[in-house]
Amino acid sequence: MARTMAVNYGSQTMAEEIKPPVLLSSSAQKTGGETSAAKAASGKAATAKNPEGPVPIPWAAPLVEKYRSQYGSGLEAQTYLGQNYVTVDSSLIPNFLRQLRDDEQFDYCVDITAVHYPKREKQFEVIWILYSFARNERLRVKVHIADGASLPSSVSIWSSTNWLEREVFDMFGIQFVGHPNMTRILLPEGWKGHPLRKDYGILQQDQEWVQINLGIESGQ
Amino acid sequence: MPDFVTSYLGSTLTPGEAGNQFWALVYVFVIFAGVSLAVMSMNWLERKALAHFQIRLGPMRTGPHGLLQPIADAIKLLLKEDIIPAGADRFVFWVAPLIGLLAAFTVYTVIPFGPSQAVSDMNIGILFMLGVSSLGVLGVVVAGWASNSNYPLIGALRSSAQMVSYEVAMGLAVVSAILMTSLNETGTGTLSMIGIVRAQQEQGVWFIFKFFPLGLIAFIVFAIAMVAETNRAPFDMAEAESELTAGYHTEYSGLRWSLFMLAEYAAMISVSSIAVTLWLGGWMRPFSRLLRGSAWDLIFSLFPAVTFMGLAAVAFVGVVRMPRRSDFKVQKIGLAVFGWLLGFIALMLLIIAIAGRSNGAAIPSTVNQSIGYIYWFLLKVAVFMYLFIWYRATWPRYRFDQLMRVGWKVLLPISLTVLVATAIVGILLS
Amino acid sequence: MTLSDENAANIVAGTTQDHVSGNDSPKTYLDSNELIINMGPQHPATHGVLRVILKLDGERVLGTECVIGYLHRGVEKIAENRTYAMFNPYVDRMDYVAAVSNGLGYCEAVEKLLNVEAPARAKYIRVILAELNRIASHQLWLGTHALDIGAMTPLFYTFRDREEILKIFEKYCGARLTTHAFRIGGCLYETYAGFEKEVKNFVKFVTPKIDEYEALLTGNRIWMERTKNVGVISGPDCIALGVTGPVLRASGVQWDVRKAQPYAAYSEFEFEIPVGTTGDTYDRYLVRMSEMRQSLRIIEQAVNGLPEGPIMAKVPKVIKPPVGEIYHSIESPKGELGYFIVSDGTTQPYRLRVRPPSFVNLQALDVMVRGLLVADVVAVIGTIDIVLGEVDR
Amino acid sequence: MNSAINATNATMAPVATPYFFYGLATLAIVSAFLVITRRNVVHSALALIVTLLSVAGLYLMLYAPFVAGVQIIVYAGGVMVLFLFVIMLVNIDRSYKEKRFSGLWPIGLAAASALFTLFLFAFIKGRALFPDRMMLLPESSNTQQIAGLLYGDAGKMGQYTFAFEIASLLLLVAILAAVVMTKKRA
Repeated sequence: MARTMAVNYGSQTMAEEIKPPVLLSSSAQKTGGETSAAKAASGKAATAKNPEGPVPIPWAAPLVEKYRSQYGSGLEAQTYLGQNYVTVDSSLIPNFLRQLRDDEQFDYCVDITAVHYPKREKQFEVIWILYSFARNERLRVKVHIADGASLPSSVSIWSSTNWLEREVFDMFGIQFVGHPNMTRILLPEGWKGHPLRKDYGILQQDQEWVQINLGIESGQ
Repeated sequence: MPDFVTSYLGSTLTPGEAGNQFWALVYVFVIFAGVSLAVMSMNWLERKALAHFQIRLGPMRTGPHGLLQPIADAIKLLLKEDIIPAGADRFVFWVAPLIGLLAAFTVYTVIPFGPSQAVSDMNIGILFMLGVSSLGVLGVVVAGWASNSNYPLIGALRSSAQMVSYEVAMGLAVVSAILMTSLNETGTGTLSMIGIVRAQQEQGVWFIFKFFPLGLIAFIVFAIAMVAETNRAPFDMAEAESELTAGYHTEYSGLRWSLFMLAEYAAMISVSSIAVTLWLGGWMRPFSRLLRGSAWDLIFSLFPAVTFMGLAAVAFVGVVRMPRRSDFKVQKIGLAVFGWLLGFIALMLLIIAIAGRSNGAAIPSTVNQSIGYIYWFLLKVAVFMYLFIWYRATWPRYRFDQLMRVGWKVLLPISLTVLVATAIVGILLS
Repeated sequence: MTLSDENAANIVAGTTQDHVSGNDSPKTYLDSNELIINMGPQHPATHGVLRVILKLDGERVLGTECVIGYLHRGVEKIAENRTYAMFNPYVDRMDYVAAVSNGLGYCEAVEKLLNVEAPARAKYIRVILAELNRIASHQLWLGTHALDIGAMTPLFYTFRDREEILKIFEKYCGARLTTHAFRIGGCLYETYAGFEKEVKNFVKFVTPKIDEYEALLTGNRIWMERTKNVGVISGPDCIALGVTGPVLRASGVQWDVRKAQPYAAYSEFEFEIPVGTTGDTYDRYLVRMSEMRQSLRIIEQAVNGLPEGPIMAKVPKVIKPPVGEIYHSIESPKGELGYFIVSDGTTQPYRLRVRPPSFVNLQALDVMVRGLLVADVVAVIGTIDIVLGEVDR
Repeated sequence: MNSAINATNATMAPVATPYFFYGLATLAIVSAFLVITRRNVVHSALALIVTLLSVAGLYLMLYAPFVAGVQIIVYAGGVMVLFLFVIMLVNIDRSYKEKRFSGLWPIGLAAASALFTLFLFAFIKGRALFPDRMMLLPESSNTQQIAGLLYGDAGKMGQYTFAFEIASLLLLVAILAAVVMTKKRA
């Protein structure tokens, strides 16, 4: 742990312009240009138009109506493949979640996670996956926030979110304000960077670590 | 034959009593070697028995059916690197296993394997045993402290509290047995181990059946307390491996660790001996009152020979059942030799039993009798040793507070009640 | 040793003050009775590389802090660099004692994203294997849990019987532990000749064995003393902490994904959801024991009603789900195992999130062990039934 | 029983008695000295155990095996274990830092030498009181003698029955007090 601390990756990976996640394929090229079927397919996918599939449609439900009348444009409800989700403005966050728990019986926070879209203006999409025992219904709440922005913690609403928020912080670097112990959970304390960001360079890290700690060229 | 050899063979006193220093020394050596051997075979037996409880085979590779495993283990432990942790108190760390071992072995000076088969018949035998075996806890405590590590410390604290607590219930159960020795014409009891067995002989009943069920209850209390006293499952708090990795001997390795094991098993045998002496008639053969006469004596004196024959038969069955492959040849020969050895011992025992069948004072007769005493004593102890293994295979471990609760709130009141009841019944009946 | 480690105490206090013992005033750290013990990551009873820092008053637990991540392999990051089919074997490595369940959840999630459905026969095979896996997982749990509490023998009994399940797996797909039994769209392998018979035989074989485990433990006084009223957690607490699976059910909440939101072919079978009343370690033990019996019931029904037909749905060779996202969860032996997959229309998931039941359940450890003794910590870690491969991913 | 005792007395008495006595006495003194000089409390405790055990050995040599046994059980096995128990729970490092033999040591030395002088004086003056040879040993065993003193023989009240009972009552009170005190703290 202490050894990795010595390595400073932050400067180039954080500040650099977003690169596509081509870590695997680049390694494949290095080792002799061996292109797998997957690689070829991946390349094609970029040019070919997306396959047709279902698209999210607006979701109309009493719950949605109720909160839309309260929050107005800050709330957008959609359903995709029968799964409902609500995209809300980040300013609504603690209150809306609390209302969902208290008034709508979403008493079980299944998961919190995030997705990184480096090309968007608000890079991160944070998602709460909720479940209501009484309704036997799942609901996802989404929030878009910019890099460096923080969100209020929901530990006081669902205690299950304690470690989940820590994991989101660990993997994406999103701070949750009011969390009792906002530290890394899966990665060691001295780790640099947040691995699930799309701009996180695994290979660079590996090469650097090997050079600094083992004093040889990385075989990767 | 020199006089001092033959004089003892016909004597009815222990060498210590008779002031026979040569025989006292012989006994000390025999006991030391015998206990070490018993611990080694106990090691093998425990592994094998436990394995069969748990649908495994246990050691199978080192010698036929793993018979040489204890020897291999002993060699391994002797050759292992002896690690003393950096933060340890070196002197205390060094001395701790010795304290435990010393306590465990000193106890054997008063264990009566027969009316004259002991190092010494001490006036205060049982008191001495309890006292010296209570010193064993010092070794545990000091070992845990000297390791300078948290798990051993907790293990040591646990076991010291545990051993001190269970000594109380144990002592009271013992007192109720001692009380029973005073039920004679003179009204004086005895603390001597041999005297206690003699008292059972005179009263014609093992104390476990005396004042039924008082003797039985006292015995059960003792039997539970002795498991706790030796830190064995289900009371193996001190070395609860799933909680404290190995308890007080976590930091010990190699020879020192093996000394702890030696002390533990020696203590198991010695507390079993106390139980046998106090409640199960010591060296007396079963039904010594009911089935009397020289014919019965002869039949019972054949038991040791029969036992060894049985063991030899088991070994030969093992030889026959071994696969007929060339790579099993050595094992087969080894087991056969072992079987022949057992058979030879059986034969010798048979000869002695036949030769010594007359109840005279001749040496073969005395030897025959001595073998009978030792045999029955060891057989009873062996039952306890098997029970120790059985407990370990069957029961989960008590939690520490539950263990203390059982000791103080269950066993102690029971043993006190039994003690008072024994006294009352004894007065009423005398 | 005890007190002299003020440095260590302060270090732990610093990291744990708010988290471990929010209700203790800081000055109690200097109290003479406190002992900080580090359990793991190399400890026989932490089931892998879990490290628990215990703050003790004598032997009483004042607070705990779990340090995890020793087995972190970045599964979610790997997923972003693999195609959907290539990632399939990776999920087996999370909860490696219930690999079939992991694979089932993943395949179903991707199928949902692709909007295809596995054929009936494939679904039945999946149910049979997943339930066998549930039994295997519970057996492994039982053996190790009993071992933690000091009963050595059940471990060997359960491993003997688990072996039969692994043999069936091996015959079916060639692997025993990390099976990779299913493919997106159904199953790759048809059942082998005699599969039905072997599974039926297994059901017959294992039913008395479960009684055997119970004979060893259920009525055992020491077992009851060690487990009753130990690690009690109430139903509402479980829900608030997101605890699922047998732990939730033992607290009296009758909730099982198989019933609540049936997947695979579970809606076609008859089975009950065993629930407990007090939510203690003993109840969790009983719940898991009857869950094994219910699993046998399901297996029997599934084998008897195994339909004929194809085992693979029409899935394109190159799996390229449309843009969109899906959350799908199943009832793994440990609890609700969820997959949240975001597709950007390429062959690789844009983001794949695993909702690991062990990880979330482990959070309840602190609530459950406070005020108990060190020996109970071991029992409670065992009863939560965590697999570190899944906690750390 | 009595015959056995007599046999013991007859045969065991002359075996190397003075050597054992001097050996045990030296051991007791040296270890007692170690008790007060060792910096490490656990070492002191261990030395104290050695002292107690050698004193028990001396009792044995005086044909008082019961006293020796009780000495081992109560002091070496019971009290010292509790001592060690307590010592392990407190901070040992602190005892290293603290100054030992604080201010009072001249008084202590004076008291000790006064006691020693007293013993010496008593030994020289009272030489006539101590017979040169071994006292004639009583018929019954040491255990029975103690029982006689405490509880009396054959229906008679023992010499020390009252004192003994008072002492046990005091101990009971002490135990209760200890329980009450610890309860209050918790």
